[in-house]
Amino acid sequence: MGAVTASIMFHFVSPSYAFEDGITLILLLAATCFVIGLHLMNAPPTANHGNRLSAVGMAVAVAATLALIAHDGTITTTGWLMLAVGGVLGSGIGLYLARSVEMTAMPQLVSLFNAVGGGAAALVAIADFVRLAGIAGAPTIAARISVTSVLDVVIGAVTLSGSIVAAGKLQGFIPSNPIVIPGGRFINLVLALALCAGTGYILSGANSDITLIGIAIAALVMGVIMVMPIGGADMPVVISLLNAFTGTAVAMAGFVINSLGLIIAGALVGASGSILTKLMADAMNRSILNIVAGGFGTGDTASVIGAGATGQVRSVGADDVAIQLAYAQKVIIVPGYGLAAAHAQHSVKELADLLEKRGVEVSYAIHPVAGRMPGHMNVLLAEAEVPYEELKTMEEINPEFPRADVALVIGANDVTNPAARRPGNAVSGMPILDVDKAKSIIVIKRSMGYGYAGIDNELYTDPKTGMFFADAQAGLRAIIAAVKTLVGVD
Amino acid sequence: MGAVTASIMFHFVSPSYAFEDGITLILLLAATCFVIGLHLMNAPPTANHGNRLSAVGMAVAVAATLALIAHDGTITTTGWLMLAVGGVLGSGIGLYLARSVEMTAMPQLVSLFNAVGGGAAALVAIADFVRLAGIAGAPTIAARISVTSVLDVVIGAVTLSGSIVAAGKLQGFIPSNPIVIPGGRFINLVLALALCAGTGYILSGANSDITLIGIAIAALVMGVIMVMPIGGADMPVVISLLNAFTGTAVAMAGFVINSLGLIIAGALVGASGSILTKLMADAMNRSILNIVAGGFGTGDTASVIGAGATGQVRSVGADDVAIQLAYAQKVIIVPGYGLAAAHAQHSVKELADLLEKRGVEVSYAIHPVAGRMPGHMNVLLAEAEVPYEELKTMEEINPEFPRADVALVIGANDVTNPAARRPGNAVSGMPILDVDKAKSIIVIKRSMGYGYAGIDNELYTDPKTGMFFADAQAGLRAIIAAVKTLVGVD
Amino acid sequence: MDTSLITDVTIFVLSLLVGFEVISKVPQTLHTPLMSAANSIHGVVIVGAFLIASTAHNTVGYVLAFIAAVFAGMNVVGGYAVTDRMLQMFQRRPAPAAKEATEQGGNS
Amino acid sequence: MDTSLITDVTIFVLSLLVGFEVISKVPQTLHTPLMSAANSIHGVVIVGAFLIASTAHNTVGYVLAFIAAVFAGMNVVGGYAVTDRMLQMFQRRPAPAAKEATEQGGNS
Ligand SMILES: NC(=O)c1ccc[n+]([C@@H]2O[C@H](COP(=O)([O-])OP(=O)(O)OC[C@H]3O[C@@H](n4cnc5c(N)ncnc54)[C@H](OP(=O)(O)O)[C@@H]3O)[C@@H](O)[C@H]2O)c1
Ligand SMILES: NC(=O)c1ccc[n+]([C@@H]2O[C@H](COP(=O)([O-])OP(=O)(O)OC[C@H]3O[C@@H](n4cnc5c(N)ncnc54)[C@H](OP(=O)(O)O)[C@@H]3O)[C@@H](O)[C@H]2O)c1
Repeated sequence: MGAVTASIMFHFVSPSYAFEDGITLILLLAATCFVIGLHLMNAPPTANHGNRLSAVGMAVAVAATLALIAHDGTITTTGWLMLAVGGVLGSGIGLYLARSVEMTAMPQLVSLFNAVGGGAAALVAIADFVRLAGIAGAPTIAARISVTSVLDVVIGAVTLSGSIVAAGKLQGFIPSNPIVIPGGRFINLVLALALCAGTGYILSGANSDITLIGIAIAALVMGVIMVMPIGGADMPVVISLLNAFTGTAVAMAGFVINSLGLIIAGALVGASGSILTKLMADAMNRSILNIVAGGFGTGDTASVIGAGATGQVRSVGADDVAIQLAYAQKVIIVPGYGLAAAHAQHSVKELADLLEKRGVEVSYAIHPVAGRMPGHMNVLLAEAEVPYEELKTMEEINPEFPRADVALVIGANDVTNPAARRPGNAVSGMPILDVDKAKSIIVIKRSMGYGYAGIDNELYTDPKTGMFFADAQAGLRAIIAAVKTLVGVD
Repeated sequence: MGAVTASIMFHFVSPSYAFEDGITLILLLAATCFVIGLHLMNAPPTANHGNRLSAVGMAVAVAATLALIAHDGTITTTGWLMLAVGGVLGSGIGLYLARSVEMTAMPQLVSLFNAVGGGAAALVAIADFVRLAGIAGAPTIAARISVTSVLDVVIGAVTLSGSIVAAGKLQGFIPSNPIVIPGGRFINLVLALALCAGTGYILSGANSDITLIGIAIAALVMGVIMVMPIGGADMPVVISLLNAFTGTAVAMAGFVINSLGLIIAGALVGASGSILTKLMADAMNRSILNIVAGGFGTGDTASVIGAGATGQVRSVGADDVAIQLAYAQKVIIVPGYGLAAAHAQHSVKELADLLEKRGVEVSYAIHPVAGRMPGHMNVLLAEAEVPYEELKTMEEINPEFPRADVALVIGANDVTNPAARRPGNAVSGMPILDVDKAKSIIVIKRSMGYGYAGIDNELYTDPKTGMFFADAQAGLRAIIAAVKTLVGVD
Repeated sequence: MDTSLITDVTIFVLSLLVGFEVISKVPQTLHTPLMSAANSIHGVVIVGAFLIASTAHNTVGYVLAFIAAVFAGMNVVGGYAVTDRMLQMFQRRPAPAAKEATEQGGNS
Repeated sequence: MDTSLITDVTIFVLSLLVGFEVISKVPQTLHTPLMSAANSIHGVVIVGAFLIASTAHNTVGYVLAFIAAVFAGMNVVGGYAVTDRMLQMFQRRPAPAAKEATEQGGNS
């Protein structure tokens, strides 16, 4: 326990225990709010309350911390200024981005927020370390502090750069296909060795803040090298994993500055984030290791099937589609990433309304990994006010396809690819929507282009299938117009 | 924190922190085993592993504690003797009872183990308090210790006596019907006041161990008064509640003797036990408050319906039953408490085998609260090696009753009572097995006696129903013999 | 080890949260075994009973420690044994001799 | 308040257990909002950023604290706001005007 005693001397807290104990209890209350909040978020009806409760807990934690700082009295006026201006500025940016971003860009925004969270966690350790190291004649920083500082900095920095790359891939300013960095493995090895050396040096008792910053830079590079070779399709899982990383980094920051609140909330996110990552990977039929190893959906995989499969394609026009839909009994709409990319969610709702007015039974087949993030289609269609009850899960809707007159596939590709039923290709084993069982099929997409897995889709060459080549938004508008003109809805 | 400093002086632990820290970590590991064990127990296939893992954790915790005590060196030889002889003796008794008890008596055994657990928790606080109070010239015992001591003693003592009464009601040496103690409310009030006074006296700084023992005695009486008015049918929920109590008492004991292991494991049981109690009460369609308020199934309730309903009863013999069963296509067996009471699980299995050999389709309808504890019928029939797949839950089996040629009700009563579908009686609102929808019904029971709710069952006067008045065991043996003789199975 | 009251309370609260969350949608079949399992876990009070014995230095102390040890021993060993016995019932048995009679038992 | 390493570790482990248990069978629809919610919770690092600001006494310290505060502020406020926006999608809307068109929409 000698280590602890040493660290006490250099710690920033005042000895006024009673007040502090009160603050700790309040932080514990806040953490309890986080837990109950997450619990409530396990089910749709209570999810909203859960998030609000969690936010209340956060507000309480921040207020308590401000009270503690004021009570402590060690803060300088400049310190207050940094804290206030920084906090307000950051909050403003966060709020603006959160409010203004398009629905389809949410995953990359979450990734960005995660990046800065990891960065903040790393900075906390760096700032504390720099401060401790700067105290003249200070004894060696206790192992307890230095070990957790290094962990915090490494995890936080990897998260910072890795999450930015992930966001970039989703946003498109970094190519989303797997980018294998030449010599990546070698660079990683060198960096890892450098990290170990630096850590050893710090643990040997050198209060070297430069070394810690060097470690941070090495970790930043590692984050980039880690995420670059992973394909964009796997990004949501990667973001979730990095989210769990940040939680862990925050917990480490809690060890560094001796804050139970940070330890609890950080560990909570570290663990729940890991479980969530596993659930997400399971839903995509992938293993986390497999994803992090990277390379899914490379050009290689595409060429395996991409060769000869292209058979006869039947191309159809808006009028054909309109008539087919208007005289159907039962239409199942299969939305995919293309719907999101074209922002066509409102149009699809309008078309569905039109059809329902004519007495057509319309439902939506939601594949768990359609789009680019789990729940993507739900979020999107909910935005367009599609009734929750019309959204059917894969398990619910698959038995209904044989009874559907038309399956209307809008910008979906991989999730409908019958190749998934065969082994040996990039989508093998993924559960798919049984679109090919419908009586007839219409596919709206711009070209014969590939989906995320980068392989051909035999559905498109099925004799029952009509391809309507158009941007999802433009195509739907054309169909709506055609339905109105030709069939003459009141 | 002054309180803590004071308590440190009188604490039994040595200042050798490193060793102790190691022990604390081992206890934390043990607690983690408990958590993972409980987690695994949420599903049947892993439940067994869960319990074993938990047991391993416990063994580790005990070993670590023995190591700590040996390392501390403050224990006397007599102390070792008490510890060893007491531990071995208790373990032996526990093991013997656990091995030898009949399946149907398990709930009362769990209640007994719970009672002694609560007793042990109370004794820990009492012993520690007596010891501290006995140190000559000792300062006032810290509020932190005395508050938790009182809580531990009160909760532990209530559990001790309450659980024994609960066990007694299930075992039958205390009448299982609700016993309203004359003036119970008044006695409770007096006891509560006495408790408060005693607590106040102790908190005022009097190191009075006599007062603490007085509090224990008052709590013991309260436990009896609390459980006596509750009907035997509600006992499983009460046992589960008292189980959660013991957990809390153990956590309090952890505060008293400053053992993180006890705090963690105790709180774990306190919380998970509460959730479990709620789940159990929900399954019985009762609220916990309602149960603790008591009086369910009193004579009053019985007389409401018990009056005129008794219509014509058709009595049948073993041969009738045998022929009906042997020539049926589909038989649904409805086991109830009487099957357990008569230990007839093996006979029912034998009869089912006999029928299945003849090609009759046999399944078992398991009502969630059939018998005297949740899962009672499953445990019982599993003991007789009835295949798990033949046990159908209420939801699964209810739609099948109309297709059943014979519903064979063995010692079940309340769970088949159609009166539950009407309001205004003791079983109103309880979901029931739709036995009355079967093509014909046979009921094996000894008399027209009531079930736990103490009311008439209209099923018995249904024209489709044949009553075979016999002890379940004897009746089944007679039917088996009759099937063999009359129908002549090879 | 003496921990501060505040950390003890923190640990208590966190353990409560773990307890609340660990029990999710248990099938009713498992209610009794689960109750029994929780019952065995609070048998950890045996640790307390042992520590009490380690500080006892007079007759009253010895007697109390002895009774506590007996009680806790019953709780913990009996608890695990009885739970185990209940759970044995859920095990898939590897087709014992007694199974022969149910050969045509359909889905067994 | 300075707590001992051992209690910190205990609290860390217990919080991990809570985290593991609190996420149970979430419907896939909620995966993204839940990820976003967890993301907001680690925004609690803002507490750390503030404490760092409270001990900063030179330029380097101020700059680091400032950046940390900006980052953490973005994380926490943006995180909750974006999660809230996602979850708004799941709310039953009280039949707005736009609903008129779906009158015969069956089960809506
Ligand atoms: N949801 C998740 O959590 C998640 C996460 C990571 C990866 N993934 C992966 O993403 C894939 C999702 O499958 P998916 O069927 O939804 O999508 P997809 O297989 O990626 O196919 C999307 C299709 O939409 C078309 N498209 C693009 N922009 C369009 C526009 N503006 N208008 C019309 N069409 C457009 C594209 O074809 P054209 O270029 O010919 O138009 C493309 O073939 C799966 O492989 C899944 O594993 C999902
Ligand atoms: N499972 C639980 O968790 C639980 C817990 C608490 C309360 N309860 C309550 O217990 C009741 C359970 O319903 P149930 O239908 O299983 O049982 P029940 O309603 O209590 O009826 C049992 C019947 O079995 C007959 N019986 C007793 N000994 C017998 C023997 N040796 N041979 C043949 N028959 C015998 C009795 O009639 P005779 O005397 O005429 O033979 C009695 O009517 C419900 O009211 C439930 O709410 C259940």
